[in-house]
Amino acid sequence: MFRNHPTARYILTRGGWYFLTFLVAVTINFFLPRLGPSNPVDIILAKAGGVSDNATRQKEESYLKEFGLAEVDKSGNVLRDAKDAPVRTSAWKQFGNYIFMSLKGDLGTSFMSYPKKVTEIIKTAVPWTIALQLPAILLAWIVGNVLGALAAYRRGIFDKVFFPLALGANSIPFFAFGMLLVYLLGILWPIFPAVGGYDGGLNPSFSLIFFGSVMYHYILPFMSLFIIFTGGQAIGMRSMCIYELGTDYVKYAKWLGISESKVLFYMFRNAMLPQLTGLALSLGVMIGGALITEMIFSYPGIGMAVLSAIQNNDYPLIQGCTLLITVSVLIANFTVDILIGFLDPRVKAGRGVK
Amino acid sequence: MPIFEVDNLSLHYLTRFGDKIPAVSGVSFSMEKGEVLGIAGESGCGKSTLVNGCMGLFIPPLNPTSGDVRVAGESIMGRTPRDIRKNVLARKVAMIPQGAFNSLNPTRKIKDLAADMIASHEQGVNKKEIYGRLRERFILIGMDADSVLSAFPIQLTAGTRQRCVIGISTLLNPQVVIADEPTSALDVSTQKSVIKMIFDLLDKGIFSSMIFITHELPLLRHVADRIAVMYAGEFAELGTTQQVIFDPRHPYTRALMGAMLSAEPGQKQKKPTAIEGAPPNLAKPITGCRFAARCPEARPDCKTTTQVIRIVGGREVRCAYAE
Amino acid sequence: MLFRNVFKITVLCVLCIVGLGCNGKKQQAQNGATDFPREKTIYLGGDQWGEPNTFNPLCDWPAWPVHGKTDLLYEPLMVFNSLTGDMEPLLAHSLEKTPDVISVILNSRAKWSDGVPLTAEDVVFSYEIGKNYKNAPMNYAAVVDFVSDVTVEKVPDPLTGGKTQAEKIHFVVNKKARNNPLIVLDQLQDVRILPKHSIEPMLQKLNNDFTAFQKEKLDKDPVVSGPYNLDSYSSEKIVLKRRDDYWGNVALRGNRKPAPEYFIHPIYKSNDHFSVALQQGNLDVSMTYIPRIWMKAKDNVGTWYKRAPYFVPGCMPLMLINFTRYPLSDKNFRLAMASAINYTEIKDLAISGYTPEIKPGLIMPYGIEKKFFSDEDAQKYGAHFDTVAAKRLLREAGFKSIFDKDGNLVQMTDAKGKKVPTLLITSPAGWSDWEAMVKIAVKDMRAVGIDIREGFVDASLYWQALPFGKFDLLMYKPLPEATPSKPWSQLDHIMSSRNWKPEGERMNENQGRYNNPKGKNYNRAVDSLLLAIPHIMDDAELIKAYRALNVIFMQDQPALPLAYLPEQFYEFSTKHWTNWATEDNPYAPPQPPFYAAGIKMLWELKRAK
Amino acid sequence: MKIFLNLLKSPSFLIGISLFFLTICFAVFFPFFYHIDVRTMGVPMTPPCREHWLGTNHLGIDMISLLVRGLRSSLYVGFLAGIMATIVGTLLGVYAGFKGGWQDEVITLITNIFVVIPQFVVLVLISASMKEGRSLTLIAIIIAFTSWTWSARAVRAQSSSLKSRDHIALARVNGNGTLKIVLYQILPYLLSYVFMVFIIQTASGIISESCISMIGLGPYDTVSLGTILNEAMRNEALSDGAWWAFVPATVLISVIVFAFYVINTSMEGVFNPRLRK
Repeated sequence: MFRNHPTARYILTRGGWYFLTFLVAVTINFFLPRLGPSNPVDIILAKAGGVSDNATRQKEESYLKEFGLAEVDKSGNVLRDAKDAPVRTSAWKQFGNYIFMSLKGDLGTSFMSYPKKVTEIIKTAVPWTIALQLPAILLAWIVGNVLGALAAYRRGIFDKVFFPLALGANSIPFFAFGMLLVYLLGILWPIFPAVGGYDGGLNPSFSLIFFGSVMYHYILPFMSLFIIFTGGQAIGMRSMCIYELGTDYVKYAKWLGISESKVLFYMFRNAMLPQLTGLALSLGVMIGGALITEMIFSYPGIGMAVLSAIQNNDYPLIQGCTLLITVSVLIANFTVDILIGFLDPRVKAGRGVK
Repeated sequence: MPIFEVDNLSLHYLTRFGDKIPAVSGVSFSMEKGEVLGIAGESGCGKSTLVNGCMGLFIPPLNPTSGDVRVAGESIMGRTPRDIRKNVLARKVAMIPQGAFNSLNPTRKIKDLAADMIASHEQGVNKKEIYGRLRERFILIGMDADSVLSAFPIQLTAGTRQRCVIGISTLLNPQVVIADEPTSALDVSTQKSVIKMIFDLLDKGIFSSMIFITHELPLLRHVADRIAVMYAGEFAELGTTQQVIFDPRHPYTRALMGAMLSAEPGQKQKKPTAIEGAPPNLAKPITGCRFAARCPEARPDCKTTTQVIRIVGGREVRCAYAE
Repeated sequence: MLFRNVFKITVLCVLCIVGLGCNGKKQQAQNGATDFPREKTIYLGGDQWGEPNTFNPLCDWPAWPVHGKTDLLYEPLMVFNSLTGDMEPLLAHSLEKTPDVISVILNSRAKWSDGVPLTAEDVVFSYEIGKNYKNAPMNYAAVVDFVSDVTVEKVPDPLTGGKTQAEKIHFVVNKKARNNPLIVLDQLQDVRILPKHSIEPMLQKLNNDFTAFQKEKLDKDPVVSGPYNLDSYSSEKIVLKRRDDYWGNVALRGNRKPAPEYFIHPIYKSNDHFSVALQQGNLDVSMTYIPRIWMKAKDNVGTWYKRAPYFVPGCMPLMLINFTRYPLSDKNFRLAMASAINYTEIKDLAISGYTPEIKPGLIMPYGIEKKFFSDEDAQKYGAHFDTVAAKRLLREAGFKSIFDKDGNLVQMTDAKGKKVPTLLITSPAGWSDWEAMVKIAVKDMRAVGIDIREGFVDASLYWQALPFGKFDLLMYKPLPEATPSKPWSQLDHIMSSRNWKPEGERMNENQGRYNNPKGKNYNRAVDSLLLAIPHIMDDAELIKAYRALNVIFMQDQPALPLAYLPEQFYEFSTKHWTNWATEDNPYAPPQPPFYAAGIKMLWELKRAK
Repeated sequence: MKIFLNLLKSPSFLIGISLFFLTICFAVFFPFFYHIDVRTMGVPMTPPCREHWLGTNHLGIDMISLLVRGLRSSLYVGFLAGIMATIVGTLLGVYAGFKGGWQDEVITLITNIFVVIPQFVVLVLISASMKEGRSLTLIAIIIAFTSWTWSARAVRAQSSSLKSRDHIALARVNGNGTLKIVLYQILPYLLSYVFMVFIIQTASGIISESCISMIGLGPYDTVSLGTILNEAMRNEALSDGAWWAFVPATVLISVIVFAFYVINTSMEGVFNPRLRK
């Protein structure tokens, strides 16, 4: 099939492959949180506290039903076993429902902020996270690559100074760097706000003032991510380029007396391609780090949603967020794959084969 | 007046730890118009280094120690890298590297690579006329220009790639072309056609003389007018093809001939089995004959007395006892 | 050259971001225009974590300010003053209590935000939600067990000197169920009165499916009776706006409005963000535990007392002990634990010395409980920090401890020479002060040879361990709020074996399974006292009863009280608002300015110069 | 052998290795002349002074003592994770790369899948589900589980390129068994490479540990650099300006990781001649 449309076939095969990965991810996503011993309803009830016992029993049943954690008979009452404990729904059955619902775009109801829908929570959180991370990652990627390439090509003093710096930046954990920034620029010498995504006295709106305030609060978190990402990217690019510089085609280009800038460009372009893949792959790690940064700066976004959800075994929310992250990373990888396919003639040619 | 002269050229590498490793020492030869000089020797004997030296291309850590290189009488030594790049490379001395598989930028179309090359030697040439020139040259050298030029290397066969390399390298009609194992990594039939092509170009006068480098002495039999046998950075023997192939005087050349005849083709990377031991480590200072350690006919004093070039039977030999 | 340009552009972008940021700062500095002018806004923190989920008072844990401990939107009949111990009027006044009936008179001027008068109908409706619907939130559902009937009669209104009629409401104590008038008093401030005329129709529209109704968020200007109403909310903050037509301004507050027009609760991610905000003046009141408060004095952050202990004791964090597990069932062992712990260190290190020394027993020698506390009992029966005594007790009980050469406990064996299993202390996540208490307690107990360790800190584990008694020891804070029923409710919560169940079955109180009724050494006195106290009206009798109970507690040590903590932390910043209630100016109790008698403060606050 | 001498000649390698040993010495030898005690509590958040060179934390526990303990456990986690990830990765990678065929297909598929699934997600999910008894070792295992794929990919690429080399072809012709070839022909060539992979894995292991500790999923009932940071964060070291509670830990983590990276790059420089200047 598609024998005469190599491109289409390429895209299809990649797509299929990513779908497989997606399924695996979803499965992990569902079962891992359930390895733990915990039962959310008990937690909810314990937190609700209270002095009336039959009220507690009523609640237990209604929540078990609500979250589909217990078997229900025809008349809609929770089944109870000999010891009068409710009969729990099997994990597989829950998994089935979960898949079915998520395909319908319903990620369920959060246990902890019942009756709020997970999708609701994520919807409000995601824009912040994207606004924080996308620029940081992309800009850092470009800046890092260019600097790395220069370091590799120029060598000499620039390299000697720049490379250790990049390496150093790369060795500081995201959040630790964030903490330092908060302490130095937010508290010790408070020129930037230490917490929050915008001024407390504002409501989100499209006013200039709000935008300004957002930007003002944006600097520290952005920098804390940007600088470290840049370091990491630069290092990768540097060694990539050094490798490219050693290749035959660069030698030949030099023998041909092709101008330096041209050779530099060759090297840069070819080193860029693996870097692109590298970016897509390391996205998962980056996002992870960035989420913790959100926590440090008390910055709105899914970072905190995930973390508090974990604290409270809020399965639906955990899964919602992790699923979101996974999917976005998968999509990123997929796009990069396709992109590479068009940018790199080697892959393009390889397409027809296998 | 010789078109290309190398005068007692010595080169060394500067290691990152600051010590010099002599790679080529005291090499001299000169070439007339239309002449083909073959240089043979096992891998690591300094051929490739010599090549860079001949082009005045000193990329660190390679540095000139002494000597001079002249193209049509004018020296190319001691020039700025930029000058070398613009006026020597590909114009006076061009290079046809080995392993055509990788020497073309995989993400650049043939024509673009060539265009880049021309553009970086000549000011104010527009793409259109460049492509024009390319087409006619490629047709001239007998290639299906249109399909090849607008292809990526990966889409071409090894043979075609090597032809492209040759085509590009000779675009600016250089005086001297250095072909470093131009046919390695090619199957026998392709080898023949590629060699043929190179000589066509020579006959067409697109370039006027050629240095042909290989480690297969026998291969030179058909291509070279004169042959230099290189060992451990020195010329061991330099004479006409007749002399070197059929009547070698230097023990190394003899051994090499023996080895090559016994060695089956295809096993290129293999060292001459007939010769015991390995070439000396150039990083350490060497006294006496560099081949002495492996020489079947070594005399006691070979290890101590440094060998100089002698004229024996009408060719240069670096051996005190050759006659 | 292509990528050079790209590079330039990128660098520009980065610079832009920084530039814009600083510019944004300037803008705000120049035209300090905000949606909520700082001088009209009070910022309060620490009572709402995570995402605001719903503002439906009939949900189990709606967001601030609708959840159980706020009187800004929906108001209770009366509020408790933790300082004086009185019930103060809010929607109702003139409280009368007998062991059988509690009655109040409804304030005839009370109105809903939509102008409809707030009548006894609403009260009856609110009190009978538990009876009429399944799965009502606890404070409504619990009514059933304590109030058998709510009756209304018209009486002359004392406020108008009898010129007009007012509705007197009688809450008949439910003799068949818990038969406990004290809790009925609590419910006067626990049960927020809801607008029948707006909620009942909604319920009917959903044909009385209560669970469906609980999905309604009620966040679009709900019908309320309180001084504020919901303005807007997001995952970063909740904003309330003052209701200038609040009935209480005239009826209760001498025709004044609350000082702040806006009431904002920012939602930060962790404790320290609140204290940063507080010390930077972005927050006016915080309900969070802020260690080393004295370091913040310079940033004009204040507390009830100017100097140590800074706060008024209000509740008692303690360790529940699981009586169904050996060796915790051994009395001497428990007493040894009690006297092994260095309470002073806990006070000074874990809670920054925020309350006075703790005294033995479950009754605090402070506030309303003071009169029930007897120092001589405490001296006589109470366990104090005394390692020698602790070691002796252990020895007498036949426990032996083996230490390694550098004094670390290896293990402990009992009288039969069997190894005593290592005990674990379960504690909830995210409360650094509690974790510190546990650390110290563990250190001390190990020092006297008790093999005990901190359990893994995790909220979900904690909340499951608690009701089912799946723990050795467990950090717990019984009923922190100041209520009329204290200290009875506290004692009852720890000691009552009213519905004692074995480990693994749910218990809502006495989760340590103390005093098993079917056990051989069941102490009948405990339960009978607990049953009697709510009905004793004579103070002398009451004191006797309480002392007796407290003595039993000290002798049996069913739990290990570790320290006193404030009822609710209440730190304020005088940067933007002044005249907070403090020791020197105690016009309101040390309660947050949105809860119970603390709400008075809103009318007294002054803008800082 | 000579190559290792070159290593010793390369300055960056020396810097890296000395930094590394410096930290090690801090963990191992510092206790000999500084009284390490993570039990006694004193005045909370004391600034650095004579008896507490780096002050105390929120419980008045000596910071240096905590740092020494923390460094030890962090290194332990890092190395354990690194070793496990490298061994598993290398074995699978070499096997797949050399054996080829369907085994290769399968292993590659698995690794690719796990490389694409965000590491952070798996990390969080696992550590969140492992409630009780979350020891240092368990943390290390979790980290290894999420990171072995990287080494597997890298090694596979290398070994499959080696496969075509003559001497291995020769060994094959001589009819040596796969295992024998892998052990005697392939691994030696990969050794330097594998070692570099190991270094990187260890470094990232240390960082991962601090990350999960930071979000409160770290090891329990023990001190690690990550937990120190977490505690500092949760006990308001920042707002109190108690820099000593978190800066030293940050520095320590960064220094170790930096050291590892430097060592790695210098080795690259020596083992991979192309990178040589």
